[in-house]
Amino acid sequence: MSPYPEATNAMPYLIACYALGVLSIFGYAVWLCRHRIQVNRYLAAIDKRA
Amino acid sequence: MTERKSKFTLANSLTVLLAMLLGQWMLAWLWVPVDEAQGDVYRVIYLHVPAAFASFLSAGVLLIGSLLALRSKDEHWLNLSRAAAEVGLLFTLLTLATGSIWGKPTWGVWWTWDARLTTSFLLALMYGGWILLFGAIPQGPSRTRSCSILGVMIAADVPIIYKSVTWWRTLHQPQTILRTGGSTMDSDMLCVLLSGIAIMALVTVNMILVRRETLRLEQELEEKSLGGAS
Amino acid sequence: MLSVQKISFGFKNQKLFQDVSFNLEAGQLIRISGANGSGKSTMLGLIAGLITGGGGSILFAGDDDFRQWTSWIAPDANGLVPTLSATENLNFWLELRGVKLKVGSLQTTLGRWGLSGDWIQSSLPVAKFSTGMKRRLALAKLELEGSKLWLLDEPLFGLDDGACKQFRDSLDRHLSAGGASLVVTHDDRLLERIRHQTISLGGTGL
Amino acid sequence: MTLKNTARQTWIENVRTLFAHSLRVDISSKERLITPIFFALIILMLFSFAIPEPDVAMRSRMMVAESQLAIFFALQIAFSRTFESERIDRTFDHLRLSPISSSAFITSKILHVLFIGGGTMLCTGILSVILQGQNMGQMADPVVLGAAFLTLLGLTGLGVLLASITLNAEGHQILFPLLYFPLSVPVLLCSTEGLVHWLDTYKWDSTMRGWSVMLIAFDIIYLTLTILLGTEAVD
Repeated sequence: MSPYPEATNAMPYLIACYALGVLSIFGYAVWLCRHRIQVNRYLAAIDKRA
Repeated sequence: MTERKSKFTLANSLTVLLAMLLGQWMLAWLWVPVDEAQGDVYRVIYLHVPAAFASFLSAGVLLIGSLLALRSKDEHWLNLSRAAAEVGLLFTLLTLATGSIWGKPTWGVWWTWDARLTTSFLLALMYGGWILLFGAIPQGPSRTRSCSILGVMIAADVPIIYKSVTWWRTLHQPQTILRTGGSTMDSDMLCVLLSGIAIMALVTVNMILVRRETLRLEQELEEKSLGGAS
Repeated sequence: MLSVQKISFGFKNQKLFQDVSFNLEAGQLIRISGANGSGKSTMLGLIAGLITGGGGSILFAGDDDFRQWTSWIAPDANGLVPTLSATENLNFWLELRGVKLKVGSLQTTLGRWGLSGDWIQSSLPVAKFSTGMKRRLALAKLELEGSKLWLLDEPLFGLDDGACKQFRDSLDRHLSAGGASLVVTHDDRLLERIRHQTISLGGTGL
Repeated sequence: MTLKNTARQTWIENVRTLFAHSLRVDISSKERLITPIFFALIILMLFSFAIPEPDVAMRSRMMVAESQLAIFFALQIAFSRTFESERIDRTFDHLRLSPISSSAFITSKILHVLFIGGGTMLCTGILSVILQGQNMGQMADPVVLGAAFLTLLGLTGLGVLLASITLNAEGHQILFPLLYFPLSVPVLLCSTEGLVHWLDTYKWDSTMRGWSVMLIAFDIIYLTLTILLGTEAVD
């Protein structure tokens, strides 16, 4: 399994990986927080009405 | 009234942890020396291995949640399992994606039945299956029981899969050149990698807890709105 | 034999019944009445243990498994395997309860319940039975099991007058032999002449 | 009509009655017995049409792969229908109210599926040998039979447990295979690799020992899990 010639200029793959990493982890975190705030807002609305 | 104060710090700590994660990645890119065999591409290690570790960690949390739910027959533990399955799925898919993208330059092919990739692939299927089962059974004691049992089965199956797949792979392919966490890595590479795994673990657990909490709030919301509506 | 204290049950928001208590002793018959959907079957299911999650406590006398001396009739189903014959079905359920029958007593009981004839009893698959015949088979099974406590949910479902009278005699014999029974029925014909208490749930109960 | 405390069946009697009953149900409705076998044979036919006569080196691998696949899918059908008879006419509720122990019920289900699985495996094995033009001796080889039985044991443990879990899930026909495939990969892997290695070399060497140990470990884990968790699921 000798390393392939194009291993040296593999920068695009590396960037792709990390971009994917940032997108998924941070994206999920952002969605999670926004979702939590939204649910809290609904709860507050219902509490006010009850 | 849900005590709003403590929730906020949980979410806050998530942002702190994510900042640390970013810092760790900066280190991985700039400070750590280039690997002589693979050149720059090996730096994916600092994302691929922690993500894989996170997916196995979520399987552990899923096991804990399932066992507690089975023993105490209390539905709230199911939220923990549900959160663990979701976060686990996210990290397993991430591991798969980075693994195959990394495979392209090093092995010249998008997918090989490498032991770790196959295990992650199966783990992703199992997480997906678990979430589907969670959705397929209406809320109630039978759902808690069934999902917890499946949770235990998945957690029991992970080591078996890993063992058999690694055994199968080593028979057909000499140990791949990825020196992941092996002692052959020089010290600063290793310490960055280990710190990366530690931070990723914290991020995972934090995400699971926040996700569990949103699930609990959603349940509360449903009960209250239903209660109010009738 | 059975004591029920303050049981209550309700789905997410609407309450079906609240704090119902009663005791059931040997020789006693209690009827649960009420309009459709007032929770009669749910209460029986709760007492039998099929439904969990309600409030209150349900105590069965004796420390052994109460299922050994309790029999149950479902409102709309009889737990019969369609492809097997009447005797095969009965033998299975009786064997499960460890009931050893004298030779021929199965055939005579089936005969009394209008399922006589060798062909009907041991070769005709139950799928070809009418609902009335299936119900009579279930009631014959109830009699053969000889349990002390009968939990009956709409036992008359699908029965004609003759069979109703037959069932009433069987229930009478059961009570006089020291058995007890909890019956859910909205049909008053059944219990006219048998001394019984009534628990009415919401709706237009007695 | 004397009212007495009905004697309680011992655990073994429970299992025997339930097992005999489920067999009788299957024999009475021929269809349930025939479908898995019929399905396995179709797959074998398909394979032999689709793939031309493999050369000698590939032959043993092909034969194992074909029969493994056929048995795997046929068992999957048998598993997802294990609790079918309980669904008709609320038999399950009636069972819950009769004095039987749930572990006896689960054990009888396992025995029942083992019986059907064994039958399917036998037919598939014989036909795949004929189709492959191998000599019959290969089938009677103790190692092959042993591996087949161990695989069957592992898959049955897993299948019955999954069937009990998805008992009241909607669309369980689709959900079941989805959960079943990833979890059963280790068994398939071990048995296929082991069998192929054996058919190639006929030597009981370290790799064979490794595979069989793995297979046995999987069987033990999943059978205990099934008995343990199965009773939980049935309650």
